[in-house]
Amino acid sequence: MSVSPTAAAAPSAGAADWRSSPPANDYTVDELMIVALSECFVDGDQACNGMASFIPVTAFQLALRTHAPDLVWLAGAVGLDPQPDRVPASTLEAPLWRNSVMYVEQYGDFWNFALNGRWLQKFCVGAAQLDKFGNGNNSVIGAEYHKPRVRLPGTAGLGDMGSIGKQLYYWNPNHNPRAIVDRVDFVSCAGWLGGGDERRALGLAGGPELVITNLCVMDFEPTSRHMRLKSLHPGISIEQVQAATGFEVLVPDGAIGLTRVPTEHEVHLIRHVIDPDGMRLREFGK
Amino acid sequence: MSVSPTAAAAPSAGAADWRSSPPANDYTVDELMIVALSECFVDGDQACNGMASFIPVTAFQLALRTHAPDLVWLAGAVGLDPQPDRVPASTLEAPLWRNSVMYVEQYGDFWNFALNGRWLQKFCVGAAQLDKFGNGNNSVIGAEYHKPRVRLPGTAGLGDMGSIGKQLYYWNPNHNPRAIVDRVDFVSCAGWLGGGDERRALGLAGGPELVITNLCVMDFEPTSRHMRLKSLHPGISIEQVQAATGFEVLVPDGAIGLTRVPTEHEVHLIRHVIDPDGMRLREFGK
Amino acid sequence: MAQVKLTSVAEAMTLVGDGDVVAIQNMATQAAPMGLVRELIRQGRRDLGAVCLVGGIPIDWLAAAGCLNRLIGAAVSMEQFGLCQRYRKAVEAQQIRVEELSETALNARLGAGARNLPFLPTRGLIGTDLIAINDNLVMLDDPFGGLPVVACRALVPDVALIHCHRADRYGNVQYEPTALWPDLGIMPKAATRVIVSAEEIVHTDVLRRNPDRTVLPGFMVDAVVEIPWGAHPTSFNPNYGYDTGMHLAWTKAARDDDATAVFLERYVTGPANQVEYLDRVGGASRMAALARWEITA
Amino acid sequence: MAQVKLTSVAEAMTLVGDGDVVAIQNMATQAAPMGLVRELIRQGRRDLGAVCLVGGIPIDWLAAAGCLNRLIGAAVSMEQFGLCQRYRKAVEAQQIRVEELSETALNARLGAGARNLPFLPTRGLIGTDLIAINDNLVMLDDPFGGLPVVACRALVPDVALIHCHRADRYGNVQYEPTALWPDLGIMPKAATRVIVSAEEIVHTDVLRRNPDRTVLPGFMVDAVVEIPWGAHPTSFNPNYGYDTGMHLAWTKAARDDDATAVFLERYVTGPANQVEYLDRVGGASRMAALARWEITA
Repeated sequence: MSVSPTAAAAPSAGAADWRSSPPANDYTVDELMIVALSECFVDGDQACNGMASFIPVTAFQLALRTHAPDLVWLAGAVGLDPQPDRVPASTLEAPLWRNSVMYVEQYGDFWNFALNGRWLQKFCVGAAQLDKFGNGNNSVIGAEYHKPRVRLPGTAGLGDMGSIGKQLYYWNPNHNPRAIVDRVDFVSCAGWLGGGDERRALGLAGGPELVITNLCVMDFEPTSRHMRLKSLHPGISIEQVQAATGFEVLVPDGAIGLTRVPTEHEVHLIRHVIDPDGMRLREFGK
Repeated sequence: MSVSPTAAAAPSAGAADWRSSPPANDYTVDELMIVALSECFVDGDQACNGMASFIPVTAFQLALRTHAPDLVWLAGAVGLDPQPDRVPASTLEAPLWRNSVMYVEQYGDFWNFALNGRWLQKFCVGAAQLDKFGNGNNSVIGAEYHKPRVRLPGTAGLGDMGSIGKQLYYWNPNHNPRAIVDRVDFVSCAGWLGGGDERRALGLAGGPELVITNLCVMDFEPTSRHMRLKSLHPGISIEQVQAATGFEVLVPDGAIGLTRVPTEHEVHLIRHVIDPDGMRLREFGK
Repeated sequence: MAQVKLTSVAEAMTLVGDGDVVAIQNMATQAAPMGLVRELIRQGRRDLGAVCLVGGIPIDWLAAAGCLNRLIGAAVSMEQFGLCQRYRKAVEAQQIRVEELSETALNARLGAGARNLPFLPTRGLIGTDLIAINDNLVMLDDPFGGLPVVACRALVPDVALIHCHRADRYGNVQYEPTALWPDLGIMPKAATRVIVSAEEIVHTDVLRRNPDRTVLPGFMVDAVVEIPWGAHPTSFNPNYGYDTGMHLAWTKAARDDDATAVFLERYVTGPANQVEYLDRVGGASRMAALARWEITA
Repeated sequence: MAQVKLTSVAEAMTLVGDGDVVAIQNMATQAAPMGLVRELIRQGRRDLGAVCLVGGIPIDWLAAAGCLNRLIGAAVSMEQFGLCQRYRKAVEAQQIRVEELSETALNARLGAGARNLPFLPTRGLIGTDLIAINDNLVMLDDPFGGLPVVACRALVPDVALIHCHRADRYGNVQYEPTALWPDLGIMPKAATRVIVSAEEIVHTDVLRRNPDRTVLPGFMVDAVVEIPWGAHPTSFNPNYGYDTGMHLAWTKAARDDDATAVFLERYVTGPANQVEYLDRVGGASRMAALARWEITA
């Protein structure tokens, strides 16, 4: 038997630092969003990312290096537990899969894992349109599907992930009323559908959990399944969120918390270890 | 480009010999059966074998070395176009797959090929019981399935191959009235079912073509789909066939032909090149 | 993904309970997880259901030891070594009930189980007598107006038992380039729990050299055990061939109740561990001969 | 199996007819059979239906050249290089009609086509608006009383276009150990005809050294063509990365009709063969840089 005694310790290197690190003074909103998303992933979760998913990819790697060393990351639904040099220019190309433990074949294997309710519990969704019940749209803008005003890329894996029991985490770096809308023009990712029990009545487990934007974090009120403010990013007001949203966001009674500020250690990891080329800023049009 | 100019010529080495070789004087019945089965396979066919299939495996290799150099052999449903040293002790173990061009994975790939009507046109069936309409039984002997008098190995791939449009070639080295029966106790391989149009009415293409035994070759009368004598092995009489069969075999009008005798070249290939260890004799209890 | 799954065979096999449905990798004389199966027998597990594509000697030993009361599979045979006689007798005595499926139907049942679908269809089996006697198969019209199919109900085994060439302590499983039988392709993905024995436990970095050879991710595996020669007396290509002498000794012993009991005590329940087992079946020199594929007559 | 399938790209692409449904291997910026696609455009094929999981630049070039009138797929995107603008405009102008499927639904349609089944089920898409608008999808009750499924009608493309690392003259196709996208796993098995381009044509004996790497048997392949750098400007792992400059040049040209026409003439219809194409896109020095994965910004 040739197991190295250091193998188990390796993934949690630096674990001591992250708990005691003070809040950063110079964090930016991309880092705040990444930290907020990272907190959603805990030891034992399995997570994968799709195309152009710089914020989720950075968040997975941050979680692996801090509170969730036993998170299982299936990079681009292809490379298991890879060791990329840094976040590359594509989140669905070979540089991300460096030193993978396994290559997962899509037709034969990936969907075996994904469709099985026990594996790949959480999925991060980037949708062109997202509505108050957490339904996503990457298909078409306009009233008639076959006469679209705007043809979007297409549902890809979202049309599956929304329906097969996953917990959905939406992220959007550009919170605006055309992106976060009252009703999507077309449902290409099933959220809470018409709200209330409608999703469960169809036998669908899972569903939208959180929405993380450049302004705030939102969840869904458990009875109506209506989008609800959970925390404001520092410096953002309820009014700013409301003005940027295409419907009236629910606001819980009492004080609204602030989204946790990244620590110095987290900022260091994101900027200098995980994504030194700043690929995450591409999501902000930079 | 690195294609050798000799590549295309290699499979047909010896092609000149087999056409001009005279009938052998000292052939045995195993060789006669192998030659008869070999003639069923022509260039462009794809064929595979299952367990304990020494006669089919030898027949495929004989066809490849004589009249059908472009036959595609998927050995044991695993190894494509292998180059075994000789017929090994198992027709479903690694020595058969020596120098394969491809390993076919069973769950993901083999049944993609087999279920698709365009590939793997012909399948050789060894069945414990075979009836007058070409139905096969490898499940149970006895009237009640769950209280069997004899538990046979099970349907394995026959339960598929009989139903998915293949042409079925039965072989049986021990023609006797308990093996070739009026009605099988249990249909685990679909033949012509109750005869006539019954198979086609279920939408099943393909079906039983030939039965090659140690006494004769039989086909199925095109209207009734009843088993019919096609040729007698040299030295065998109609009466001997009838006595060894559990129902009245149809006999066509006119003279019954003789099964073609192996040539000296064919006997040489079988005995000294393809199966020098005589593994084919295991099917005759030797 | 540092959750350690490496354990002892005795500990691993406590993941199997009496009455469980146990999917067992095997093809006639190939690739059975024999070290795991022997431990099942040693621990005296009862009323098991076995799932196999084509089961061989592991099914016969489990039947001989009285561990099985049902089987779901396409065939049971040791190919050149004939039918499994103890299994056959137990079925004929109605001690084991058989759900007999074609290969596509078994794949469909397991495939539906893996993918959390209620069923998958096949066009195999149509016209045979195997559909009417099986509550897990039903004819279903094509909603698009084509030919009907056989709907095969999802099967989720409680446990899958797999043998592999190498694994790491986290349960990532690798195979050498070789024929992959359906058991490996779908059984562990359908089962609720997965137990793996490996010829060798290696550092994860060894697996990273050939990520295309990893066939199961650690997150699907519940326990991994190091058992060298763990498929003996079945073959494990390319490492070693099947043991002809051992198969013949078994088929001879299986004819007689007393000889069967002696055989099982000597080779299955008697040896305290894999080292003792290997000593009793011929030790290092015999294993070396198997590695040269010399014992194949 | 000596039937020779090796031919020229011009001859191979005559296997595609006007109006055919053509399945094209591709994933955003990866592994598209670009040499074959450019020849389709050069030959002026019309009214094609494209099938892709996630189509990128080949779909945009086909749309720009007016070859497509329908698309069946899960997405069309060049990932970091954005949406395919010519495709998008053609859809918005109702020149291309889209059948949009989730990944499991596309796999189910192709899987049913490969296996000669009338349909395969999925539990994806339930609750979305994509079912009601698609005649090839229908809700179906589970005959065993469980949850309903989405039945996905079999899809049999007329032709599949595949690029691979190596092949022999008989059409046996090998891939290097790398990520395998679903297109390769199922598209060529579902299609009536299969055309393969290979980085290199080798002697069959080269394939026999690694039979586990052979992904398509020669009997499934109708034509094979040698096209080195045949996936350029998409990536072909591990041989070379995608060409960032070429993708950016295209996204810039695609904004304007005239610039699009100039681009297509220069890079697609103009070059008489692969050597001329490679010269125009930068020649040997640029290919060497792509082989080092240096152009990935």
